[in-house]
Amino acid sequence: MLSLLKSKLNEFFELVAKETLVYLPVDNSSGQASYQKWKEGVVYSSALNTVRSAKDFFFPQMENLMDFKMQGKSVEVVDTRVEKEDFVIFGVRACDVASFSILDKVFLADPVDTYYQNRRDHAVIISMACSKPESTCFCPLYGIDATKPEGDLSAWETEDRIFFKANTQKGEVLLNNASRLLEESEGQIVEVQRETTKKILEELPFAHLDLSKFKGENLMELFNSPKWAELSQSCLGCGTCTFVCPTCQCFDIKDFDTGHGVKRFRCWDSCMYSEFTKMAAANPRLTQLERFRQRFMHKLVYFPDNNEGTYGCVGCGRCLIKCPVSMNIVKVIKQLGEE
Amino acid sequence: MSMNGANEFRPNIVAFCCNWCSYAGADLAGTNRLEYPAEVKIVRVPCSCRVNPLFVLRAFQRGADGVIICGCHPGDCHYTSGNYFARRRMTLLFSMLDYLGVEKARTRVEWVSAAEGAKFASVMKDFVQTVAKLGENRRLEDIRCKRQ
Amino acid sequence: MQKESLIPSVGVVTDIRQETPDVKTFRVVGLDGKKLFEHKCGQCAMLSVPGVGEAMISITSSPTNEKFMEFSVKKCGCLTSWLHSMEVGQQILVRGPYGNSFPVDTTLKGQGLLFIAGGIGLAPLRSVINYVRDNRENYGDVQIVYGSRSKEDLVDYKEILDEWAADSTIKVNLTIDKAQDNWSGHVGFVPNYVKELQPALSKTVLICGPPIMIKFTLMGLKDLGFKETQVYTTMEMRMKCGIGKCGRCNIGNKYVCKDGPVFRFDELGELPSEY
Amino acid sequence: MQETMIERAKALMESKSVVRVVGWRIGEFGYDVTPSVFTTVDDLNGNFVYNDFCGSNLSKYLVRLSCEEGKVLVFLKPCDTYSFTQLLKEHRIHRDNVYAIGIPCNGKIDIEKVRQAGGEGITAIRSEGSTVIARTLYGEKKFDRKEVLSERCLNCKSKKHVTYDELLGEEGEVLDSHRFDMVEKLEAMSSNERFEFWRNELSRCIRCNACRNVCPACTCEKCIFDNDNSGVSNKAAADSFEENMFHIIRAFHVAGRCTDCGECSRVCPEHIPLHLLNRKFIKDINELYGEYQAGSDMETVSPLTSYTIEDDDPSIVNRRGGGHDA
Repeated sequence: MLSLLKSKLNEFFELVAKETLVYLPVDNSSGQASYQKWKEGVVYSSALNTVRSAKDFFFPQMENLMDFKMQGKSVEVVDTRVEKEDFVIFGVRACDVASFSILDKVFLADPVDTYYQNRRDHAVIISMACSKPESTCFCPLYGIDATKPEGDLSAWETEDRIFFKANTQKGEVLLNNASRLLEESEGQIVEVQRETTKKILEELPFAHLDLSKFKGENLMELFNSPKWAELSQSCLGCGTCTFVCPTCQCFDIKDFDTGHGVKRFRCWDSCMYSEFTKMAAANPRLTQLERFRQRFMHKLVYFPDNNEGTYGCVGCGRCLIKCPVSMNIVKVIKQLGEE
Repeated sequence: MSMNGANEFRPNIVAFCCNWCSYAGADLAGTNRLEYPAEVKIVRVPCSCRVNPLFVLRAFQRGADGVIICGCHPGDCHYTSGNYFARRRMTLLFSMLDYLGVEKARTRVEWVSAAEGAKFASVMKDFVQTVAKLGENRRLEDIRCKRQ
Repeated sequence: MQKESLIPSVGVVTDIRQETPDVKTFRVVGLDGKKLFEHKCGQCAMLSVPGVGEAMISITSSPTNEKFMEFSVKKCGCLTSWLHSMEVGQQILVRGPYGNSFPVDTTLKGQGLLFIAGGIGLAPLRSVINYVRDNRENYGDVQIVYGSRSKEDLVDYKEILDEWAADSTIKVNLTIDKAQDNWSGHVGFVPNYVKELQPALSKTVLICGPPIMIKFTLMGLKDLGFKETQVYTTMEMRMKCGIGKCGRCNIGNKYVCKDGPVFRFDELGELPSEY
Repeated sequence: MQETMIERAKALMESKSVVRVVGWRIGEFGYDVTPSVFTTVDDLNGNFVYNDFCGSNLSKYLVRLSCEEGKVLVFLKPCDTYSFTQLLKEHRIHRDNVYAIGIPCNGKIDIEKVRQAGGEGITAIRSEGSTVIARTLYGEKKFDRKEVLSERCLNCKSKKHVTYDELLGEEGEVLDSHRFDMVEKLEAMSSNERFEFWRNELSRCIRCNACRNVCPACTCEKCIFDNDNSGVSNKAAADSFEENMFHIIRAFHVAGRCTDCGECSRVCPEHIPLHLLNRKFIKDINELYGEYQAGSDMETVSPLTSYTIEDDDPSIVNRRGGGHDA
């Protein structure tokens, strides 16, 4: 297996960054990790998860879609997209990589969202295997192997080295370009690490929750369950869970009048917000119960029903850690999943 | 923000003037042909206490380099006590802006009566000079609203 | 479908008709004077004005009209008020078409049709009615029941009288909510009128109007012996982004902007009552 | 204390004095407790918990619950009673419909601090005296309780309960806290340094609105940031201006009403020290308009709805000590 001495990691980033932008998880002043652009002095963080997921790269919280120029009665539409350069995302965990294919099912479905597609096409994903999962992780529940993440290039971090395996053409090209830093070394240590981690993953408290009830044929029964009232009563109606979630993809499109033109932008929106479904007709989800139910029904029932059984959750555990009132998808699955 | 030939910075100033005193003061300055800088854009408000902190912030967003609020002298408010409330609010707001690192000289409150046309003109001249020295508003700017 | 799903085309308003005190019909073509895009009966388009917003509006002209598209818009919010204030020659933004359509070329072919509309609810049905008129041989009896608050509030009144009512193969029944001086026709609410008219049970029903009208008309139709599988409606007022991605319009696992806006009532019956 | 509370709640429920109880529901790991409504004795027996992780302030739930039929029992920690009193003062809670029991608080643990101190993979956690013992996927770990206490509890302003119907445990005192130390430190910085400090903090904001939604002082029926007609309802901050604007307005809107309960900082997913904005207002109010603690009584008029003729002009900001302009 090709590997890189960790002491040469900085050199590796420097080399890759000569060609393309490189993003990697970095510890910020809050003691948590966030993706940042590599520049001299930026240090890779092997923190398990960034606060915000990697979906930002393809579906940013805020993006300008187009500009409008108005003069008299005429309107001109200006596509403000610049041809994007390729970029490399380093250190994406298996759960986040899995979330990309869930987002693809939404944004690349007909009609294709070209903004998303453009960024997707330009990205090279270097994933990072997990070796120290949190108790809030539950990716095995969805069949995700955290010890063998997907992506253009899979990576494993050991005591002193990072091992690489290319999964796509893009990944191979990147490895070739960096070949002078890499060396062929015994990959046995990776297999050992994988086995150890697998054992931990297997024993994670939520690795084997019962999802059997969450399927299309139980839609009405689940929807009408009296348990939603109790589960949703503590919900603050904030957007934390939806914004840290790697698979939440609701958005809003708005116009901003700059005083010398109009910018149309897209930004994240949250189904937990009271005004989310306010539409021409009225607001069909007036209470927090309905909004709370929508989020979990979408992830656990509607989405799999429309997408060959793929759940709209990857078990990254961010919402378990971040919810201000500790009400989360695991508690919902446990409550509703029992007979 | 605008630049003239001599590269001198000319700030955008928004002045919120209370209808009963300061706006009349500005009017008096005009009828007496007292000059005050053209950079000052006056927004008439019913009372200085009508000025919500958001007004101040949004003036900065939309390109103001300085914001000044003018009201009746304490004790002279048309609505008895409006300017007393405005005084507390703006004190706290300005202090907060300072705390966030926004230059404190960009914000000001002045009491100008309907009879003080000359004071209005001199206050504005002074404020424009002060803000001009600070340069363009960078710390509370909305880049989208800047003209390229 | 346009190539870029979110970037609208520029359309020019070439004609504005004041239909009622609060409804205007706008005729829109592309900058080249041609129709912006082809559509099917019951589909919608996203109209927008920079800085004001976007709104989903049903295309009221028939797909058989090859020259232009028309939109009947009721003035009720920011965007619609803006549209009402514009003049001929104004450019606006249009993207679409969105949604499924009434199955005029499949299930409805050969069927007798009963159109039931209330107020501005006529807009999406007008597209179907004119399509049916242009392909008259493909359909059985056609009956239109249309009601409004007053005579002045009947949308497309001129077209109804001059063209639809003049067509001997179409039966038109109009009603208004309250009696007024210059009205000699029926007075009363649509649901009751439908019951009085006793339409043939063989007809397929296409219904659109205020939710409360739909609710009571559907009850009335069931009392008459109609089945839910015979009744279609459209829910375009629930659409937001139009492309099935923004996450708002779903009713259960169905997305109004992709699986709808045209639904048969038995399909809606299988979904959570969250609409 | 947990047992006493459950017993008291059960007794009140059985005597039909109250029909529901607002408390904390046990989670999966001991630290993930959820504020919850209990309506049966069985539920109380099995799921009611009061431990070092019951940090959430229950007073805001009363705005909704006190409007419902029947009396509600609420457990309030000392700092929660300030929020409760402030809400009563603003007529946001129907007092007749609430039975408030004051409970002691020994400070709450910040689970994020435990995580950052090496508490990875926690599956169970409890305190024993001054030690916090965590069972983790990687073995048992021990922490000094003081090291993992949340910031707001390290700077606890009061152990005294303001408003209650009944008190469990001993009554405490108003404390001499050092809660303004960090504000002073910031004030002493230069304008540039302060700007950098806040940019670094506020640029992480994801506009999830958790700080607003959890805040007991934020009880507007419709927030200006949710109102499309306000012109500021942008759901995501487009740039640094909108980040600043949201946080200035949020803090300003609760100025004079904020009891400094610290919930905003507790819930922030990005760990932005939002309490430092609120405390700045509190400190300024104290210094300029006299000592004022929101929620400490029902009578004192709030500093922003009152004035004195002698108040300083806003130019005082220029003359006050602290950092200099760059």
